[in-house]
Amino acid sequence: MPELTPGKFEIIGYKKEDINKITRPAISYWQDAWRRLKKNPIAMVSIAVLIVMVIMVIAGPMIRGYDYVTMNVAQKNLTPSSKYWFGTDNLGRDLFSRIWAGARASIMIAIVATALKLVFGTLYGALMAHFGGWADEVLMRIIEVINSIPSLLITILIMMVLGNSLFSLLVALSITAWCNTARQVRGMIKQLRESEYVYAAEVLGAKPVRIIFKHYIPNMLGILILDASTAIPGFIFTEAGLSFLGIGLKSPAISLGVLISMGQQSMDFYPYQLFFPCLLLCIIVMAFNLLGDGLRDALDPKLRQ
Amino acid sequence: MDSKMNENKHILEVEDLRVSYHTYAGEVKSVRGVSFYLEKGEALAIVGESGCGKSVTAKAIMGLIKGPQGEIKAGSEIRYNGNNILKYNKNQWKDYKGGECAIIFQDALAALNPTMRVGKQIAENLMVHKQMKKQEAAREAVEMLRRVGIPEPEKRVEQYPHEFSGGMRQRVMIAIAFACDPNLLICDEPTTALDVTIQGQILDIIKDLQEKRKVSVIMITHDLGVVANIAQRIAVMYSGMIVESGSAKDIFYNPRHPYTWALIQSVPRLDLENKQTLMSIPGTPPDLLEPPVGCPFSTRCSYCMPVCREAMPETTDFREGHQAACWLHHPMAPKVDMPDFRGGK
Amino acid sequence: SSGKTEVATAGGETADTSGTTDTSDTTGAAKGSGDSVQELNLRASAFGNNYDVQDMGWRWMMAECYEGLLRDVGGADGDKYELAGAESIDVSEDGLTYTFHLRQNAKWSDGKPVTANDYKYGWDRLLDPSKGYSYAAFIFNIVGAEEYYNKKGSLDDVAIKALDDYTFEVKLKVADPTFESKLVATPLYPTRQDVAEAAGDNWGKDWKLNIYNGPYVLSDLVEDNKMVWTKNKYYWDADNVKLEKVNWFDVAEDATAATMFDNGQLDVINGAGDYIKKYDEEAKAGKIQSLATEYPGTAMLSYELQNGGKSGLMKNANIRKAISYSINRDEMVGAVYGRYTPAYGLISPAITFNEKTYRSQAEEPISTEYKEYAGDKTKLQGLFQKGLDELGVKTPISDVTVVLLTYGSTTQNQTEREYIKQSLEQNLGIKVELNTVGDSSLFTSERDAFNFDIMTAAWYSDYNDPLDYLDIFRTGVYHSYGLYSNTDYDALLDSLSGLKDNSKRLEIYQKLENKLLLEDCAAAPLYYADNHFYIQNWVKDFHTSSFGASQEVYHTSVSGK
Amino acid sequence: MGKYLIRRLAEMILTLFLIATATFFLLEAVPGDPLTQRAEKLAPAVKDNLYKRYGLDKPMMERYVITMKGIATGNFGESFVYAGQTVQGLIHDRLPVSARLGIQQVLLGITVGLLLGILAAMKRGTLADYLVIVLSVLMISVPHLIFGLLLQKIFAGDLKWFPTIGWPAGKDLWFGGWEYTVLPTLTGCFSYIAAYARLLKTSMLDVIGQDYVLTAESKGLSKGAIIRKHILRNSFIPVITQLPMSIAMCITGSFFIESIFSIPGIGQYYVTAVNNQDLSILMGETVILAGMYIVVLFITDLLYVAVDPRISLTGKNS
Amino acid sequence: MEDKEIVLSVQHLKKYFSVGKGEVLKAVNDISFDIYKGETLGMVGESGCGKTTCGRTCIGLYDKTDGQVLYKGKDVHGLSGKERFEFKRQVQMVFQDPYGSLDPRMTVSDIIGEGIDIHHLAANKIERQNMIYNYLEMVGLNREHANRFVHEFSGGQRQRIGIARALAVQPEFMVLDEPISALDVSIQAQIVNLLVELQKKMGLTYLFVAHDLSMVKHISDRVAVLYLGTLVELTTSEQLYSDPQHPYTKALLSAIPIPDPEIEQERDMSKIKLEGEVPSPINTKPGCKFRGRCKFAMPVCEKEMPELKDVGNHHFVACHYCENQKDSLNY
Ligand SMILES: Nc1ncnc2c1ncn2[C@@H]1O[C@H](COP(=O)(O)OP(=O)(O)OP(=O)(O)O)[C@@H](O)[C@H]1O
Ligand SMILES: Nc1ncnc2c1ncn2[C@@H]1O[C@H](COP(=O)(O)OP(=O)(O)OP(=O)(O)O)[C@@H](O)[C@H]1O
Ligand SMILES: [Mg+2]
Ligand SMILES: [Mg+2]
Repeated sequence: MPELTPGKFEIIGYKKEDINKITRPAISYWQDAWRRLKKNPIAMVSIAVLIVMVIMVIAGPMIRGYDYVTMNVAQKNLTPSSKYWFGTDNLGRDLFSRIWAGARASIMIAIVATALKLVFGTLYGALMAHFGGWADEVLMRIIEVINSIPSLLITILIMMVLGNSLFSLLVALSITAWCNTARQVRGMIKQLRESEYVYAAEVLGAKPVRIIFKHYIPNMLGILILDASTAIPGFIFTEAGLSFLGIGLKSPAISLGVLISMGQQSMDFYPYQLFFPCLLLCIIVMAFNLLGDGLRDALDPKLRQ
Repeated sequence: MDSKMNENKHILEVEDLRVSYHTYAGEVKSVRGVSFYLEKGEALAIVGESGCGKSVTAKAIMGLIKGPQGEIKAGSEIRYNGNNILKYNKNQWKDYKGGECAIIFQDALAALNPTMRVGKQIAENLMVHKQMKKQEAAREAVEMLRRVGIPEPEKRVEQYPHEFSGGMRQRVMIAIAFACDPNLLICDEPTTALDVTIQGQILDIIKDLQEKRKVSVIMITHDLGVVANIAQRIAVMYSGMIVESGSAKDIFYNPRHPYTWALIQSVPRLDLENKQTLMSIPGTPPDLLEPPVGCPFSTRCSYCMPVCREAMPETTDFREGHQAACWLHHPMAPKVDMPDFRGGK
Repeated sequence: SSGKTEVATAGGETADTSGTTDTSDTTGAAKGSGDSVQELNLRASAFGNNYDVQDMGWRWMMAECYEGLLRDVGGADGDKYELAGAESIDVSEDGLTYTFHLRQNAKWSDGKPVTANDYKYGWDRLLDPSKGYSYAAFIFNIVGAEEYYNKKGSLDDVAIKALDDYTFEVKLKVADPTFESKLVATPLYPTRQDVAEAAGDNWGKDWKLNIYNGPYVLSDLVEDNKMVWTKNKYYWDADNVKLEKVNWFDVAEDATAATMFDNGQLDVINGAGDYIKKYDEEAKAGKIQSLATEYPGTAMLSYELQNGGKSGLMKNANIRKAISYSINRDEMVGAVYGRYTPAYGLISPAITFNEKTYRSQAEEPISTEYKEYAGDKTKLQGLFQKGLDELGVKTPISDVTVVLLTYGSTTQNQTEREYIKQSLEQNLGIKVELNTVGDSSLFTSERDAFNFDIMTAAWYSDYNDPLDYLDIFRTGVYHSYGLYSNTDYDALLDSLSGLKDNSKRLEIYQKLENKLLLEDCAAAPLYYADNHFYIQNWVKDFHTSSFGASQEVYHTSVSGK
Repeated sequence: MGKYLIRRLAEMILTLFLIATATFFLLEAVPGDPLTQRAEKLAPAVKDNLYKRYGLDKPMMERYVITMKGIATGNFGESFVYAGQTVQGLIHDRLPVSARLGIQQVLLGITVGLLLGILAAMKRGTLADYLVIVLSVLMISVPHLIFGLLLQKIFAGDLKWFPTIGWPAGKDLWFGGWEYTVLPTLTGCFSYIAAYARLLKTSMLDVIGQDYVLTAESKGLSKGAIIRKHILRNSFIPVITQLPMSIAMCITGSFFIESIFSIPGIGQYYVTAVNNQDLSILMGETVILAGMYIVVLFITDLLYVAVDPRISLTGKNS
Repeated sequence: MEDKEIVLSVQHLKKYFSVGKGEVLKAVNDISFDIYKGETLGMVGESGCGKTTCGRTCIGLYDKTDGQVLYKGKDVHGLSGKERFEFKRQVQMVFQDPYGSLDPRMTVSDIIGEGIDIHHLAANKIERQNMIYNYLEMVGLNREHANRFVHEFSGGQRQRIGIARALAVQPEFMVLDEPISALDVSIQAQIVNLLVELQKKMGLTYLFVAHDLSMVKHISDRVAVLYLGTLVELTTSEQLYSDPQHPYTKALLSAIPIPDPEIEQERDMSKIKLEGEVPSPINTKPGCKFRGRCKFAMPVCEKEMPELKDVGNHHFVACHYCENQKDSLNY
């Protein structure tokens, strides 16, 4: 309790400048989301893990000084040791280097496929939402058809048509995945189109292009980021699955999927050859998934203060 | 207020209620030391701006503040018939919620389970508190709907909330609330989302049931018209605190807090002249994340004094339970009267 | 049999032959205990889908459920032939007329006798031009056969005759010492005319339409799951067939098979990869029996000889040779497969010639020359450079890229191609581009589109004579791997026709093999196939043969399980 | 309602037609044809015969028309590769096997998944929640094949609790021989458990924040009653949305499960057929699977209506 | 009043929405009125009666179903590209929801600047900046607010940003779609005062939509009362409150609670209590829309939709009962 003096009891009223003052610091949507993300320890751990992963997939294959393709048959199937941290495979290649090289390919494939999916899905979804009516119906039907054909068939056939290459792998991976994005974008735009700020822009005379770039896209980014964060682990996982069917990457290129499927075939004898790539796959998938969960919370408008 | 003395008169006493929400942005001090009481059979209105903590207070009384985000600070007391409900055990809570005390929310559509038949939502309450059998409860539900004036209740119990209009939904909420003859009813802005014509109907039903069943009501609203219609006593809240409380007449005709003054004045009246400048409260309420040190209203108060910025004013008692927390009532303060214009200048 | 579990069987349509022991129809494991259960559990990694003997659809099944004139029986010194459907065989002096006296007590599984007509029908069918059996060439040497097949003659002129019910006679154009070895092959098995004709277009497709004349009857088959043989009670030698039932489980994963074998749910397992090491040790400890045999197959690298491949370089023998010698076969079989024998010749050690294994009589053509180059990068690169110079190609070696066509997705497939790629890259300093396709039909398309320089290939021979290996390189034979064509080679092959003198034949065989591998380097042999069977101790008399059933259970029995 | 059904049926048929068309042309685009392998060793004349027999000598558009006509009459033709096999036989022999496997997987997966989801949602932020998260990610990221082999090794190999391979048939086809189905079902259900646990958790957390849950609480209902009567049903909408995906997932996943446990279902056959470009079988299987998917989609719509009265089949819904 | 210039003339405007299965929702069903330059026309009615739809159709945001909207004599729905662009500058709108009407990903200066950019009203960046500051101050906000994001603002502040955005293109006519109904009482007055002040300063014309009759009366020169897509009464605000004609208007006025306990308690007895709920606007029956809740309903109300008629003194009412009463009074 401060000391009460008569001087403190003079009516001064409010100050005009003060009344509209905002005490909190200026903060943008993204800063706010980031701030909330930062408060989420699991998401932060995931980010840290992913950063380590990124560093490792770049540097990992070099750390031990072993080339991940050159074979050294004399050193085959060695158990983990101080020389070969994760052991060697059946051609005597350092598993530690190979795993990071595999993760590199896996992550890169996943990221590119995600980008493809996002770009195509967004365009497609935007077209559906924009044209509506008849065109929407037709485009929606196409999605339905693609969704009803088992994706495995599409994937294998695409790999057959385009040949077994990285490019066709990417196409095959993203071709069934974009539907979801397209649907989401369509729903989102349909919802945004009815939002008052878009009406406001229209009332101001804004052209469609402006509305798309100034309003639709920034407001969809959250959803797209979320979509990406769940799609990436999905792709890593799907690519791994394709490797089991022998339609993954072409050797000598390796991905985690290739490593796991090769490890599986010797799991009775050299379980570590399966264990390490599996572990890494789990960690990566888990990190992305948990980051996705964190992002969902951080980007959730309901939690905004 | 001596709680023992008022034991039989006061059905509810809230003392130094403090509630915080823990969010990513920090601790939101939603309610910051609220004290009031409610007499048996009385209707108390809590008025105040959006976000001042009215609903949180109501939820606290209803026992709906949940961790891990929500926290009722230690030292808070909510006494129902003299018992501190915050110390209730599971069974006591069960009897209290719905049986002794009921609540009606603002948005009836959101407050009704969209996937459960209306009749069942009412019957559910009856089955918990009156140990009724299913069929018995179902019959009673029809009666409840009839009582709140829903035509063809036999058919209506079989319908889902979305098949009801806004007014009818709110009536269903009232039916649920009254199903087990509570002694205390909390209405959290029950009519804000409704049209004036429907609002009248709802208020009438509440008043009617209140009188017939001698229920004590806490009516939360920011519509002074509704307050004038229904309340015997009023508590004015601002920024998580009660700044003034007293009988309806005290508050409307003899308000003592500058915020109450401003509130009453800013409501346009039908008897005013066209396009007059309305009295308004400038600025916006303080951020409950970082509430100001002194009087929370000081930033917008035309009677603000330096002391207001430094310390929280103490509560001054006027006659018959009329209280206000404002430095203007300090002996050292200059004498200020409530401006005599209403709703405009 | 209430309360018993019925497992993936199609029901009792074929129960007539198997009604007695078929009470417990359980796949998972032979739960039976005690000596009396004469039931064997074996693994198959896939079931065939062709039940037509003339098409040689599914040799390991047919060799046990059907019977031809002769039976191939494996042994320590290679395979021998036993009389089976034939009681005796008369060969005319000139070696042209073969008269088979058939066993009079041989019966089909419906109880009817096996007659000479059944053989005649089967052989005629094989030659029927409208059927287009690819193994028809087996008997082109019969008078009138090739003409009939090529629609230049009629069936009446074909010298295949049923003299009476139990005498079957054929006449050859020229004497052929390999003819007898072909008789064990299923295309020359009998076929019952009435049954085949009743089945019409579905003959060979629906196993339920078949009847059998072998020791066992195929009594149930569920694709991707299980096949059951039961003893054929009409079989002439049924007294010596001890097993009542043979279960074949379709087990895709080696790991699963190993689990089942370790559990006693499988009686025999064909070891692969690291399992060989594991089971060899167990066998040494006496816990199980082991049976390792050669198998008549040779894996090799083929070159695109038609156009010289994508690089155009495969036309040159020195380049081909450099490639061939860059691969350390010893290391490769060890690292990649953990089994097999390094191959420096074409003809597998499983092939017998003149009652002895061919390989014991003929040195492997490239074994000596290979040693000169082995591991010597300068020499190998010199050889390659020599080839480049001969072709007049100016590209430096390090800029040369060759395409290796492979298929398959198992670890073994992958390591194999990586091993080859790296061997070539390390030893020759060239670049190897992999053209990997997922399955064999795509492989065929890629091959026929000549989208390769080198490809992996293998030949598994159809009858027990070196000729079967050497014949595939004859000009115009579709099987010519890489489309090898050499008139001298063809002429040498032709000189074998009618040649009965075994020592001369041996000489020519050696010449052919040398020419092919040493002079022309038309292919680079990698390894000879083999089999590593591991057998539970309670299984007796389990055999293996190269041209009959690889898992020969004719006389097998179970005791002490 | 009748009108609605007719419209749905028409839509389904149209979709199936489009699917069949897409499949046909996709397969056409693949180099080679289903007979390449079989015809490889044949003489040209015989080869022609073979091609003629399967109608592969005709131009593409004609074959397309023939194929479509066949589908319309329910006749997909015989397999190109497995001569004599037909789609009808496939439906008869293999579909029930896969169906049982799929149904068991989905039921078990969804049940356990939902239980875990409820646990995670109710205990949000606790160890149990994190355990469920970790477990579900683990279940998703370890391939089926590895799970299957491990289960097989441990429970069939070492412990001998269950048979290693096999699947009930005959009278046990649908109800019986449970011991055979345990391991395959377990192998397959993991991914469902993971997917549904996560899904239900998210949607329950959504529902828990709703006002009507507060209303229920204010009625004095017990926690269990609130979950059962108010939260669950309202959380089911996203779960239902996932159902058709599960059917799609079922097919890919079952390939490995069927091959590990020697189960004669359609999954194995499907992959083989794709690799063989076995047009008729593929067409049949695809149309069947897509049909199933569409039917499940339809059932899903019915379920929506059953779960959420706000949604109506015929009218526009929110 | 005839001498006043008509800014916006709405003639028999209809706006139907199809809501699936061939059902139509007649949100605006044959409405006619004029708005004069410099005036404020208030529009009241219960939630869902078509106020927003009417406002949006008037400025061409929605296509009309039938009828005509003339802005300065030109058909709003038939403007050419250039005319339309200019129209969009002259006519602006302030939205009901201060939370939903501002793009959450934009800063205040971008929001206010959007109109300036679209219509190229600023020569350069500095001028644009100054204009934005200018408008911010005009609506009572500070310059410092320019770089903030909307979620940091309270409802009243947001609504002021919304007004500044509309003002930024220097419009002549503004549709205010319930600009205050989402706000607190204490803040409502701020906005209303601001709007009145701006109107005086800039000579704006308003169509002020609200459901709060007391506020509407306060700000409007004339008031139009809507019921279920139809206009039931239109007159000056004084007249409406002193002499309401339509039974619905009467009920509406009496239902407004007065913030004075004594008056309110007294009034409680005499209030006109409307029975029943507002019927659904989907597939409405012919005749007067209000008849179901009207105690004066007559047989004719079942059959004919009453037309909006002048009962004297530019007081328009659409009611058979009032018509008859006047008739009997006149004769
Ligand atoms: N679940 C919650 N999490 C975080 N903060 C909350 C939560 N509930 C309420 N608050 C905060 O507590 C303060 C008081 O909220 P409350 O709902 O009591 O306001 P109110 O007076 O009822 O307003 P209104 O008139 O808008 O209903 C607000 O600042 C609000 O943001
Ligand atoms: N885009 C639309 N599609 C279908 N129906 C609509 C649409 N917009 C409005 N409506 C319907 O038209 C009617 C009039 O709606 P409108 O928004 O104009 O009412 P309002 O008077 O502004 O109500 P409020 O006071 O709630 O804002 C309502 O029944 C509404 O449901
Ligand atoms: Mg509230
Ligand atoms: Mg509106």
